[in-house]
Amino acid sequence: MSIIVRLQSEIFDPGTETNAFLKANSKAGAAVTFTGLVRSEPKNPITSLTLEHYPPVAQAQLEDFAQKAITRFDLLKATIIHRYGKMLPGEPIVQVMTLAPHRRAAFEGAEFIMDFLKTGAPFWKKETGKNGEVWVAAECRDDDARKRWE
Amino acid sequence: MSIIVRLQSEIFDPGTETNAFLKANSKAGAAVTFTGLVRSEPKNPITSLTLEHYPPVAQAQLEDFAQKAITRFDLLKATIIHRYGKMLPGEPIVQVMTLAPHRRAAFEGAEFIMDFLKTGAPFWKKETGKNGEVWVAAECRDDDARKRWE
Amino acid sequence: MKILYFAWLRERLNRGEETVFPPDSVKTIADLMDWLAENDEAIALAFEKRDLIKTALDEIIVEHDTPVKDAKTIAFFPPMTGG
Amino acid sequence: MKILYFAWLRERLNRGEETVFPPDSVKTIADLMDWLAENDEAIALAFEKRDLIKTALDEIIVEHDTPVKDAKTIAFFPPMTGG
Repeated sequence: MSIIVRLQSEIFDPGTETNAFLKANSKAGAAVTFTGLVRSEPKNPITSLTLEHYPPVAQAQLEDFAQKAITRFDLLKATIIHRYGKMLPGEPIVQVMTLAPHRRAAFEGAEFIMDFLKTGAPFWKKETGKNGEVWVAAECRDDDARKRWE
Repeated sequence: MSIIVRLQSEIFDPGTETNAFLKANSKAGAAVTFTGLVRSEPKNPITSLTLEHYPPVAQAQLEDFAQKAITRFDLLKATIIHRYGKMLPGEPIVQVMTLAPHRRAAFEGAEFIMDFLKTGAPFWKKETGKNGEVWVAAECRDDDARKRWE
Repeated sequence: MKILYFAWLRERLNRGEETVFPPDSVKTIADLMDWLAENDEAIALAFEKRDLIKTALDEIIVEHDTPVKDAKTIAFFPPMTGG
Repeated sequence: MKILYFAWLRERLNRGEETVFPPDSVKTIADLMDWLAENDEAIALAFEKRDLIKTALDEIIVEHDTPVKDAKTIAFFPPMTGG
């Protein structure tokens, strides 16, 4: 199976996931791992981030993005791990991994998946900080990022 | 210290390196790990790959590329691990890691470093296979990849 | 027909799920939104900026002009902010 | 002046390092390559396609037109194939 999509509330270990993904494939020359982390900037610190999601649609959309990336960039495999529920600053939210014969495909495949995932899969972020709970607004630059693949 | 460049003959563990790199930085929202692997394709299998290098110049060039990436893409940090000597199919050759507030910078920083590293740092690959030992020829597409950042 | 609400829509409406029985005049998702808004002031307010409301019909993300005939579940949610 | 050879240059010439004493007429790396080639058939052959030979002067990668005055170490090597 060349695609794995996992939605989970539990924290995951980025390095362990990377090593599991890299397991022997002699045609592979390039692997890219993208890890998205809960950010808490000094000028706007947060105490936690909560992700709500729509499970069946999130799963289907991520599988679709992974499949499109594999076809378009000729990847050997792709894995997406996405958390939901409550998480703390510094913790991983998402990890996207791609494996390809050459580096350009691995980089592009991972970026493609991330660009679609940001605005195309039903997840919603809520930050908890000194101003209480705030739903994170969608960003135009994320729509633009997605459009560059059209 | 925001830049680490390590040249070593010993094998390294990609996941352990990723986790060490990800160690708490609350401004970080995005981390990219690129791992280059020894490829052995069925139609042209190799038994080993040997990398020769020019140590002081390789170290200086990689530090320069990492510094340029940090400045250009506003990265929080960058690490490059590059092996030399003999390695086997499936083993990691190189790992480039970048950390940034947002994903685009982390992706671009890692690609930038890899594109420069391929043709701009004094390493030379020799493949050992059924045809004996063959020095790997430089590829035009690697020069092109480097030029796109100019 | 089951209606799902997510994120700030769910919070504002104080419910994540409800079952409704729209009249035959409701042909599309846009019609359904109009009809829901007519009958509930909180929904009317939440749906004010229509292009900020995304929808899924039977677990497929679709546009507002999609027919709702035979649909089992319609979900309403704000723009997605994954990753 | 110390000369270093890497990769297939080193293998073909059967040495990774040598010390040479070029005459004053050798002003640039290109001159040095001409002079080395004059005195060694293997080098002449290895240096035949000049643009395939890269060089470093005192551990800095430079072009062939760089002056060699006061240089301690000149390295010759094929196009790099890292990563």
